[in-house]
Amino acid sequence: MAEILSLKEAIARFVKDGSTIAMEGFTHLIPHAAGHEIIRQSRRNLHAIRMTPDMVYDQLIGAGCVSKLTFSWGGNPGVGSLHRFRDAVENNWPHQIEIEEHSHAGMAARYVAGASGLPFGVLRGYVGTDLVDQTSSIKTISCPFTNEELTAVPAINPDVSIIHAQRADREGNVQIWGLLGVQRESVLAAKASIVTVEEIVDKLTPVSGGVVIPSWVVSAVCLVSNGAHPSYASGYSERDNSFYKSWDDIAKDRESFVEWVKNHILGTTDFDSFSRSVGISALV
Amino acid sequence: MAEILSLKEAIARFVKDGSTIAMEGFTHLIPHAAGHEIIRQSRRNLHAIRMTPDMVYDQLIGAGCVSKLTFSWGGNPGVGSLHRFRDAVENNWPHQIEIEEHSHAGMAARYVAGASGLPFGVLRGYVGTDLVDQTSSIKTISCPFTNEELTAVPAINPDVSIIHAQRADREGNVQIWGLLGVQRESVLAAKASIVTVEEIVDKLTPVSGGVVIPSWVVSAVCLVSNGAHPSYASGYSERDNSFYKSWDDIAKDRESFVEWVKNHILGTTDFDSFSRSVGISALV
Amino acid sequence: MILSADQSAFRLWCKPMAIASTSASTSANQISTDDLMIVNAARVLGTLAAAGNAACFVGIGLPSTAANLARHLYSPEPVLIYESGCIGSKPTRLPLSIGDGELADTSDSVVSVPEIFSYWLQAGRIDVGFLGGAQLDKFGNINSTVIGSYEKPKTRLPGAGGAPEIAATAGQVIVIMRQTKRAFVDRCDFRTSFGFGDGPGHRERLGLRGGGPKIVITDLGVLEPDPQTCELVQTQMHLGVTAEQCVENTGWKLRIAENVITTEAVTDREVNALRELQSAT
Amino acid sequence: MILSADQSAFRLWCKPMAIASTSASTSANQISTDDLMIVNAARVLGTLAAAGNAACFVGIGLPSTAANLARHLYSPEPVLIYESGCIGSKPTRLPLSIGDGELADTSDSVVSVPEIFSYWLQAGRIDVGFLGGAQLDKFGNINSTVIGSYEKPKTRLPGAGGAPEIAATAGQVIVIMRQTKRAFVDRCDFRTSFGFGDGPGHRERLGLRGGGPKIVITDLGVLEPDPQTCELVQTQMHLGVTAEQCVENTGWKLRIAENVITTEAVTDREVNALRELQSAT
Repeated sequence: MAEILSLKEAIARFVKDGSTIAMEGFTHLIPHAAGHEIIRQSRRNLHAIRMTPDMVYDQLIGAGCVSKLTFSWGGNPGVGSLHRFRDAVENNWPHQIEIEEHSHAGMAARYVAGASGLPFGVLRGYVGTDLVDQTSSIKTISCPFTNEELTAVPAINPDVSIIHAQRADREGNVQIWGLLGVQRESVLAAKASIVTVEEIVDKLTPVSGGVVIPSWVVSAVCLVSNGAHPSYASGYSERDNSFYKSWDDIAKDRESFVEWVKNHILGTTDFDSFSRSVGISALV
Repeated sequence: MAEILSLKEAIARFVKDGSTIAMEGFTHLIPHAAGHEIIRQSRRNLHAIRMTPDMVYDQLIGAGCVSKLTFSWGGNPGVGSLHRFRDAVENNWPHQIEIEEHSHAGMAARYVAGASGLPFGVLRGYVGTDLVDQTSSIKTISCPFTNEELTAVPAINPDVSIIHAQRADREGNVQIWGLLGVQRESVLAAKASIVTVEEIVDKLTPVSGGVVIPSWVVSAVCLVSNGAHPSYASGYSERDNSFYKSWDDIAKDRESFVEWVKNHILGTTDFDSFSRSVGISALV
Repeated sequence: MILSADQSAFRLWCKPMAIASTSASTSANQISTDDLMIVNAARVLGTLAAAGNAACFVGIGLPSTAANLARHLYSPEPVLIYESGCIGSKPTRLPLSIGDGELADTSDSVVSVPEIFSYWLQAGRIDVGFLGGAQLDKFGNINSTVIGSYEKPKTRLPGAGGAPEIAATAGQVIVIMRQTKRAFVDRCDFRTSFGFGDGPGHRERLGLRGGGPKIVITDLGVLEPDPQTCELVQTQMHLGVTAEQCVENTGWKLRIAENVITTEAVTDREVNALRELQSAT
Repeated sequence: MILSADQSAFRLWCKPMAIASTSASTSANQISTDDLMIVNAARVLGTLAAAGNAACFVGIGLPSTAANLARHLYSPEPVLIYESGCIGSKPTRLPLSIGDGELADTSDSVVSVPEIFSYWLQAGRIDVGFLGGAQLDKFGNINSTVIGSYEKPKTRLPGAGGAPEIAATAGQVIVIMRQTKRAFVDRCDFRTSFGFGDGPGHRERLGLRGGGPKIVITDLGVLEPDPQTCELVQTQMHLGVTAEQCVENTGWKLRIAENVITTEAVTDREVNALRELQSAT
């Protein structure tokens, strides 16, 4: 059964130096607040997994929390480059990071295998691309019925997966709707999981397109209103596109990035205090 | 795009002698009306696939439409034996049928592979059971990363899949809710598909737990109110448990079965006429 | 070596549920053997739920009734999972089929059949699986496929359904079957669901992840596998049942546990909850 | 052999859309090159939709704008599919991100990301995929991973995303990119998405199921693969663009098709629909 914890307590308990973590959310429901808390607690040597390491992982990488990144697309969507990610890969700043690179289809198959208790997933993928030569976790496999050659990728089973969702009840059952991405799979594939939510309610009423992740497959539920910002939570907030644009300027330069992290993350105590510090309202 | 057709027309056009067909529905939404129409049109030598060949396939088998059955559980749920199925397997009546036997987990993996455009699915299954020796479509496969041995099963890609759903719009988009079983996978795995529906509406309004199967992956939509009877359609009808019980008596005996098919299926023109003939109201 | 009292998992499990025999009513003692099996199964589930391990994969019939009875009797409740895709069902009446609308309407989550088998059962999230069948052998293997040969069966049974993967993967398997010479056989005609196979170490050699059959609940009592030999041994008998009766109704040379116990009498609370559930249906 | 006019798929496709040049307004001729690319892409989609083949896997940016413009201009409409899980999206404004709430809210169906890639893309249900990148080579291969070496890149780009499997599987791929010497290269530094590989027969040898890049829409015109050599050839130039300009802005020895055509002028209807869409955003 999930425990209802503060985000500080949940990160302290489940994310350790050297942990393999996955933080998912596909444009929608990105767990930014949780990312900040990991930086605040100065975790190091994380193997960070995420299909789209956008702003949330740019912050973790730039802050020096990450020693290995597994991903399939690293950019600031609709804006441009991910400067901290690029600086790490191109110039080893703040230190060298190892990368394990896949396609979206491959990452999705890896999470599904992880959630299904299988050691690998099968797909038609990567054929003819140069990714095959750079990534040891892509192999061929033959169909035992047709002898056709397909691609195998290993399951992802993070130590802890972290997602943001709309709400939970007091028993820790999590309700999530809108674009679901690969979040449910990332939670089901993980050894432990943390879910930040907009709201904790007495009773979850059905929502069209909504699914419930039962409490007994979740480790911790943390109330963090607007905790996906500048991403959004359908039914609660809108995407803060201008924040994504402004990130480009903040992250472009090492000094301005370091200053920003110092002032707004290390210098704040939690997400509310972060929000006041950067001047966003708790609810958009 | 799906065409809106009469069930008679849809079966005539898509189900041929020798076709491989799948009719799915897991207790809920079983396409009984479509099964009757196949008997009415005297299709022969069908390879009939279904996880739970309950009453609907008992009728097809007894009526001599089926030369091969692929399945995982053949009984009358909550009642007992499937007498026509047993008579075919035990006594070759009305003729011999070939069987290809799996477990539910294996059949589900086969449909998923079929829907995904993969030639096979992988699961932890069948290990240590005698099914492995009787069914050539169960093989072992090694994980290319861990060398662990797992089980592979070939994809199912029927010539035509037939399901029943709650409703469709006039463009043939199908909306289905409640227990979804393996229906969506069976449609997506098939070369052609027929969906009978309770109702055709101008606009599909969202329903909690509902999904839409878009028109462009469906071949034909047929309006057949109560067409799952004695199974049910959540929101439209209740399961007719007494009909399932009475089937035991009808099917137990060859003569009473033949008589029943003659009177109520071959002797009727469509599902409405069948319903009047057996004395069930169009809507429960 | 015969299973000793201390080795009986069931006895350990049932400790928290132990009740003074004085609280047993006469009416409770007159319940049917089906109901007795249901109450016993519910007790096991209650104990498992108390230990935090009762994500329970349920089939229709006695298992479903037992699981729902446990939900009404014990807190924390077991989590009911049906292969039709229902997770965390809380039906107010007993479902009549595995796809009863009541199950879907009262579930935390309804998922597809492929997902139930991949993300939930195969992934190892199921603590308890209930199984039954036409034949059970001394190593807990179950036959629900054919009596006689596969090619020319004397009786064609329904087949595997979800059973092989439940038997392989669930944390533990509870078998519920009537104990008769015909059903409790030395070796199954067909191995549909793997118990302990040919004996000690066989599950491990095959790499099966679940714990296998831990308890067999019958109309005569309870059997449990001897930890050394994996052979099913009678460890409990219902009130009035004799060891001779158990041996007579078992197709292999059944051993009776050294300190075989008598089933705790059914309590008023249990029988009333069961009657309430049955009358609501 | 240079691609002849008859071999130009684009010209055949565009026939139903051909309009008398007199209907072109002056304002339409003053639209930006981005808008010109969008209108050309929308025309292709309109023709494909008319032929019943326009389940279209769309990325954000020009492709999304083009696909939405085609939805407003043509009937039947293309079906828009976004990798975030939206099937049959009908946004009233242009989405700002691939996970824009507007896309989910206006979709026929929203599915998980694993499902989009398995049941929809991999299964071969996508007729048209749109791709872009940092480099395109003469055989239609695309690089969106690194400039320079992989180990020590000069520029680290975002990476693959959904592109490799779109390139492999979609019925046909439409590339939208600005035509420059730096971007249109003889050989990509990194092959992220497979076009025709090293030339004729390479896709077939690898068993790729999709048709590969059929058309490249640029700010200067349109390139199409020569059916014999698979090499991209300039088959269309926008009004005022010269062959020399195309050659100069291409990093390989570009060939101009024998009967290279001039892009049909943008119509008032097209430009108005585009402006409306853009102003609603």
